[in-house]
Amino acid sequence: MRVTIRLFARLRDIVGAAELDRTTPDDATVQRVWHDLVAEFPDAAAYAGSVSVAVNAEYARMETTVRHGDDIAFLPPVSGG
Amino acid sequence: MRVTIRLFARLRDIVGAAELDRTTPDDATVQRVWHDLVAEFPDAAAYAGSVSVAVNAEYARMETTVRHGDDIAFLPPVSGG
Amino acid sequence: MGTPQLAVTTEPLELDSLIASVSAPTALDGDPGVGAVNSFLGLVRRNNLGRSVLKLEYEAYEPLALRAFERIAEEVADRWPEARLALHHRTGVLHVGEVSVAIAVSSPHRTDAFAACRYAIERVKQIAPIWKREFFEGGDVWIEGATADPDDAAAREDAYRRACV
Amino acid sequence: MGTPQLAVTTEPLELDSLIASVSAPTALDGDPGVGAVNSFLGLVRRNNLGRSVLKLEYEAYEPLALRAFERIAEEVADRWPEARLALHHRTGVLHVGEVSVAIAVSSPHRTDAFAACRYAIERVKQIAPIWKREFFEGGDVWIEGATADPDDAAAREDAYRRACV
Repeated sequence: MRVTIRLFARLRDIVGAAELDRTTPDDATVQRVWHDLVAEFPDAAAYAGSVSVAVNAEYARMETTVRHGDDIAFLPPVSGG
Repeated sequence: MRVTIRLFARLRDIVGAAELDRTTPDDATVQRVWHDLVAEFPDAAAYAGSVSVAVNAEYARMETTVRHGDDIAFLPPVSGG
Repeated sequence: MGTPQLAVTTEPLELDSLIASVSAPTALDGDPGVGAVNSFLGLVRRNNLGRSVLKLEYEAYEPLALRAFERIAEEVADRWPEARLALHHRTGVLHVGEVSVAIAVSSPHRTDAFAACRYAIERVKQIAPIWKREFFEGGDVWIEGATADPDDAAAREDAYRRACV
Repeated sequence: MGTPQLAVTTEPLELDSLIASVSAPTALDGDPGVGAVNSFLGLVRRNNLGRSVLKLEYEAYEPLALRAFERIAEEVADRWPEARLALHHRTGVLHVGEVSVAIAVSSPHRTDAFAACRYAIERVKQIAPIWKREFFEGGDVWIEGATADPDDAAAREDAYRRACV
């Protein structure tokens, strides 16, 4: 199935794109999508311990199951304010 | 010697004037001026335990010695803000 | 700036000008600059102790009030050296919803801005020679709070405690 | 009102309109009315960690940021039922002295207004999906603070602690 990956701030700089379309296995979790992203962009591994995730603009967890067409965002530590 | 007595809020209402000119003995303290005021306006006695005083627009104490021409203010508990 | 940092006035209070006066850049070498401004407005509340408020009438012993504000500014500067304070209090007749007191405090960091602003309003309530008379449905009453004593260490400690320091 | 209570915008922030939106009278029976408004402004500081800041560039994941703000508003309503909150965050390029975030909280009494406002800015810093890139003399760097996790109970406790409750 296809998912959209959305990236922000330094993670976007590392990947070189704000949005990616990728294929992931049916019933994949967000963790799987992240794992594949790190395989493709090894520098993203620096965020393994600190990244937050959102699915369809709602905060989610690495364990969340992904569905076809989902919009998955990986968020580095935030610095608003 | 002559002093000016300045009164505020409910204390002014009790006395019926915002300012009074009164005579007080040389070397009188603020306490003496207050004592004489209460003798003249007995309802002011309600403030014996809560009144603050200022002399010439500086906070002072009942023990402060008064001089000729001083401006002595008696302040009920404050309620600014 | 045009706006005095400390004032007692019968005019409506303008928070924006207070904020501008504490957040304008300084020429000081090594000044980290302003990162946070905390502001406080006190408004005439519709209801007080179950009474329907019609209006408040504020009176001040003005020269002493300004000295009290200066003292508060000095206390703030002692405890929060990087903070800048502006404090205006209005007098006269105020209706429900109108602003009676406005305070703005800037600082490089937010913790100090919040604390110093809270400290300032607590001290205003403790030591500013200002009184309000409340006109409510059915009567009127002078409101009386604290016995003003700038040297009362316990009151000052209480203000620090409320400022969460 | 015209002004939304919660917003992410590239436009300059106007604290007055936030304050107006939280202090306008309500039609609620028995509403005690607003007696206090506490406000917070975050500004671009001239100096950060010894670096001379030239500008900041803020970016947000906007739909999620608005949901985070809604969540913060709900948390505030849970803890301070009489408080009303407005919270705007700016994005894009901001220069030194410009306002990046504005918060206004009204309440019948000042303790709640101060606490809820402080709580709100702490939560913004914890969970709003917003990032700033700092351009300073000699380079630029993405600022990274907290790992955003709205369900992190320890973070929320920390925000309450900073709000002095």
